Amino acid sequence: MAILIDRTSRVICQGITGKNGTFHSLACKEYGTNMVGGVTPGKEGATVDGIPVFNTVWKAVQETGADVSLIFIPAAHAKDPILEAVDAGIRLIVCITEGIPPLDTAQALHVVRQEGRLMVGPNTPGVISPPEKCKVGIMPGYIHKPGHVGVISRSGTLTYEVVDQLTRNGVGQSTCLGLGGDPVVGLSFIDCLKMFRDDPETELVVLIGEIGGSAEEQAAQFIKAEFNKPVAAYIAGRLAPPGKRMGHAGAIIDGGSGTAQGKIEALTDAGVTVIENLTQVGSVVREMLK
Amino acid sequence: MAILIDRTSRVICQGITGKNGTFHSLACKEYGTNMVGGVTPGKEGATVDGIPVFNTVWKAVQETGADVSLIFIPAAHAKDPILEAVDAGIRLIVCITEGIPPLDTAQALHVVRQEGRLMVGPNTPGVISPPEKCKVGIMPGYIHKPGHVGVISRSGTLTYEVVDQLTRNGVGQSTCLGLGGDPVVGLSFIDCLKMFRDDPETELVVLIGEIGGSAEEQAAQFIKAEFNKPVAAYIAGRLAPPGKRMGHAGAIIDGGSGTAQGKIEALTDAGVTVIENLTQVGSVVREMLK
Amino acid sequence: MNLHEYQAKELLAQKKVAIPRGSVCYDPLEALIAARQLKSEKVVLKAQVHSGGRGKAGGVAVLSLDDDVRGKAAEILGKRLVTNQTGPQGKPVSALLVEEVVPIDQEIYLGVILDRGSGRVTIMASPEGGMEIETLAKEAPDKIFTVPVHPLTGLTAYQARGLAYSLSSNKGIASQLTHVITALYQIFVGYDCTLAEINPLIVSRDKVLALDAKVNVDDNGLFRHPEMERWRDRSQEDPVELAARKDELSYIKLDGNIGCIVNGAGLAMATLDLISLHGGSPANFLDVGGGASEQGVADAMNILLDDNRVRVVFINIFGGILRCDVLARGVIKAFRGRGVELPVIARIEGTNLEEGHKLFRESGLPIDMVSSLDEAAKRVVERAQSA
Amino acid sequence: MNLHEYQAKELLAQKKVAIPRGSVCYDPLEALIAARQLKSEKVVLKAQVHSGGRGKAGGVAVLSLDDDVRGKAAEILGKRLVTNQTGPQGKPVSALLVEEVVPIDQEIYLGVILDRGSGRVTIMASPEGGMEIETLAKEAPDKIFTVPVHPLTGLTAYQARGLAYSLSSNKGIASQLTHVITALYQIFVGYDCTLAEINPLIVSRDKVLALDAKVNVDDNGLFRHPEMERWRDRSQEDPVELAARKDELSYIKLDGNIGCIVNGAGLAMATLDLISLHGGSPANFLDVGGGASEQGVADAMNILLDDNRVRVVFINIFGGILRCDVLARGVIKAFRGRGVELPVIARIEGTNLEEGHKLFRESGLPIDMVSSLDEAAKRVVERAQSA
Repeated sequence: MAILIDRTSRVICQGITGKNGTFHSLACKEYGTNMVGGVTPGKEGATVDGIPVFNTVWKAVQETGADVSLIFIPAAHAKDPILEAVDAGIRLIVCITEGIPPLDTAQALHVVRQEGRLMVGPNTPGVISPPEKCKVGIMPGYIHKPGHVGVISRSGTLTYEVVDQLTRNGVGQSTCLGLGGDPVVGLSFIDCLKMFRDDPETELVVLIGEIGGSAEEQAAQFIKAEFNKPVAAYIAGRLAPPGKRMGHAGAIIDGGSGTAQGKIEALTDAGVTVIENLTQVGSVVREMLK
Repeated sequence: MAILIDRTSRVICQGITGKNGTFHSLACKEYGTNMVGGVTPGKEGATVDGIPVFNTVWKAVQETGADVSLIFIPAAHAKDPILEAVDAGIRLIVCITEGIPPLDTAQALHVVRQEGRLMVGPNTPGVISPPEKCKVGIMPGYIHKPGHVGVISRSGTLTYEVVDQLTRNGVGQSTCLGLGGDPVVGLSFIDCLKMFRDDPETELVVLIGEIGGSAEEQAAQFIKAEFNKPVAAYIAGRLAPPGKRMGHAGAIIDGGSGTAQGKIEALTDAGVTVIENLTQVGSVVREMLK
Repeated sequence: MNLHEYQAKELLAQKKVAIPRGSVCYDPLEALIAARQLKSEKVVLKAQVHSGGRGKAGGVAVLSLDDDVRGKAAEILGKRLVTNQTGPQGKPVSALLVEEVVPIDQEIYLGVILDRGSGRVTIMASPEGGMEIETLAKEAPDKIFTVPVHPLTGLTAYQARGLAYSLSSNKGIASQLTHVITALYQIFVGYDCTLAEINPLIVSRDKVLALDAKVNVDDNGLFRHPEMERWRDRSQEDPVELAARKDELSYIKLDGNIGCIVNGAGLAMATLDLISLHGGSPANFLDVGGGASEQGVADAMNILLDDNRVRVVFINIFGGILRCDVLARGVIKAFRGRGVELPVIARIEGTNLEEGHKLFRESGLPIDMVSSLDEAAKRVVERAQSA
Repeated sequence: MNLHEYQAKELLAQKKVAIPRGSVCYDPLEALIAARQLKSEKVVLKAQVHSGGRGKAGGVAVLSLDDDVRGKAAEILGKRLVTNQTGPQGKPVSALLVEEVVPIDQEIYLGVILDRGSGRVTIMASPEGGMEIETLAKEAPDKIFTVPVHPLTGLTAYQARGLAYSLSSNKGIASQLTHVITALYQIFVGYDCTLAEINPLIVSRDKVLALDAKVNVDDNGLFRHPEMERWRDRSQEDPVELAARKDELSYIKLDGNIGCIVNGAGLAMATLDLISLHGGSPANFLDVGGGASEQGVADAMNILLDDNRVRVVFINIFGGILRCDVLARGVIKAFRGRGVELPVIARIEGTNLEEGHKLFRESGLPIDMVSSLDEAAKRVVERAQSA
């Protein structure tokens, strides 16, 4: 078991014939993901290493029964394919694209939520469930190990770093996902915590936050009130100066709010084990599981 | 009992300080309607014959607990007050305004439905429930009589004509309403038939249709399959030439569809008593009730 | 308000939809010059009238340059075109569209309407166009694709693209079709249309062109598009209907001899039906509206007094806001101003009924007051037949 | 990208929002002439810098015409303005806005942001403006009104009107406020802003004017507004940060002496934290991105080599798409091109690790490979302290 995706997930890639789309579709397939199709308008009939390509998501869903879509469309045009996926009945959208104007994301996300679908990202490394051998994203698969720790992050490589530590410490993962580094993203910490709470295979959750916004503070409130599994957390950006975007569009301290210190305090107050030294996340979690 | 409105309805009028707004608000009040307020931006604090005026619907609802709104706003600006009423929590909107561009109506109506509210009209005479002494519209109240016949129409004066006949034949009404003469309107025949079906005080329904669209044909299908009370119908426009708008924006025969003959056949086929001579509606219904 | 083909095509061209080369001509010599300038092997002359079915009615001619272009143009321009949609009186040909003839590889139907039931703008298309959508709906309903547009989101790129690929699997063609679909939708929404249609939309080698187009603008939306007024072709409309609209009356000419004045569109339609049921034939539909003024009633009455087909006038008013005394004053005003004698049967209900009756009685005009609607209708028919 | 006050006001003026009369000046004489032309009893000189808190920092001066306008203008124009937001190095004053001083009857706060939690553009307003929204939120939270805007419908007239009446019960004022609210929203949405703010928006007798305004444009939306580039004021940005952005690197200058190269923003932030945890002080944040090229890495390395504060370079890469050999080649390329000797501690994980190590070893450069991240961070801090 895992959250969001599993071995029954039928995954398509929107933008499959682009450089990144092809590379990562094949990497997902190699990891074990059931890549059933791809979409590039005008390329229907072609295949990408055996994966059939369709003109529209609607056709792809009709022909393959896909329920998950991995999106690699340039930022300037990324709103439309999200809407297309929703309209075609896709249940879970994983939008890798970075740099989508936030107003576009907000509009697309409104429709996603209105129709009762899920979106991870944008600007996310994606989702991976090692026990299910299913990866819908760009993370290196080999650092993961099947197990019982859920990982939720707002970051990419920082998540790999943490996962790598977990694996080196013998701690496997149930599902790992990046929520996305943008100010407005689909699934939130709370959404994922709810799923992990209901997932019997997940024993502990690692939450990787960063400066900007108040998603971590809200997660802390939720954990305090409604979450019954142990949580470890790491928050990046204690040294970030105010008013500067730290790489991620969403990582900015605005008018004194969104600081790492505030998040750390809120999480600590909620009973979360906040780890100050990044390099100790793996070992601390190993101890917590004992 | 009645449908849509009753003596507990708390009604406001948007556009109450305009000529028609004032005239009809007072006429409704005189009939017995609980007119609790009105809205005209910039006139908060004023009263119209004792009815308090507010700047916004939100304020009016907050102060008066209104749940029904009667709209008299010129067509060019009528979309916004409908959205405002929805946002403020109004349950039933009765939009009298004629001449709203249909694309505006369609947008407003989408929001009305999305939020689970009801709209009668636009381009409607409104709703009246004689047993409840409640009138939200512009129909002359004195021709009505409390009773057990529901009247649904796409017209205004034609409805008065029919109601007047019913009353002269000793047949009272539970609720009478005009759906509106525009191509796109809120409540449909079917919506109202469902309510009349569930209203124990309504024994028979009079349906007054006209050329254009297929609302009557759809009503016929519904009646045949799911309606268990007697229905009498009159369809106007047998003489209408194709391609001409017969006064109502919605009354037009397009490409051979929407003819009176087609509607009459569909209703007759559904077991509805279709009355050919308008002047006999009252007497036929009186006989049907025996 | 309806547009001519050439006007609809101008809107399309503004949106960069390809149309055949051509120009609008108003006299035969102009048409000949236009045809020669096209340097096309064949040209087509198309009568510009507000009606479909022009081809069968002789309003369209395909000619080679050896043919007598000028003569044919003169013939069409001189016609009143009688199609299956115009009625027997036909419509004058306002202008001639002279266009190159292009080879056709595929004919597509593309139309945009506002669907009443769903309240959504809906795009309809078929890869087998060229005939009317009603015919298509009967003959090949499975070949009609419909795309309902979300009222708030508007047409999305994927919807236009998806529809395009269902019309053609060729990427280059589908890409042009996507553009045409988007453009037609934008015209529909941008001008508050009741219909925007390209039929046929053709594929000609590697190009997509709008061969014929029809755009009707909703009168209720016209206030947002005052620039459209320059395109109104009064020659295509009945002058009495036009004048009535100016007076805010809703008037439609019919074929009979009983003049009708009614308040409310539904009651007005029902009044026509009632006349017909009793064997009579109405000369018109005329709705004075719910709250007509004395002048409005007088204007309406004058329209009937001007109509020399009218043998008797039927006034059927169920007064709500319209007071009976106001009605009576309007009718009397119109009569007094003309000195005409035309029998009137008046059936009046509503506010200030007594005063209305009194005014009529004292006027000395030939106005017959009947309180029963059925009786009134019967008497109107009798009077019309005996007149 | 941030705009200056005068630029934000120009956008407002384009939307017919009233602003005080005034003009932008670039030298003291120009300021004097501008002040005299205003024919206002008092004028205000406002330093144009990308920072709030200008008043307290001496960037704003109210003068009467008897005062030495030219001297004061020279003083401000010559400054580097140090506010509570600029850091100790301050910002150069790009220009001076010379404006009339208008009487103030009410100060209103009005701001538009995109709320992260709800994903909705949200308008915030308070009838008691003049201070920052954060201060308002603390001191009078019940006086802040927020209006979330539906993502598809956009701001509706009734929302703008409703907010306006909650700021003023005067019809004339509320009607102007409705317009200003709508205009500010349109600017926010029309230019993909992260913030559009008028503070204070003042009521001056019967008029509403934008006294100060702030507009920040989202870098991710800039491609839709190429016309905004003309307004970019490079003097307000760090030249190294600007150059880095051109190379598609994300660089932010910090105060320390340890140069950092990391891939991924989160890991880059975490690396700074780790350095600090071990007592060190980073000279910068630098994210080369997930899929940097050899040249991208070389560009990043060059930025650090150019920075004479840097004592040691810390490379922390968790390679996913970025291959270790590509990284090594980029670093070596930068060193070779310069002939500089600067100690490097490299902690590298990921694809082609062995080849990367080999390239480093064979390069003969002072590159210390450490496989433990914690160990690497400690060593970096030691080297920086001993250097």
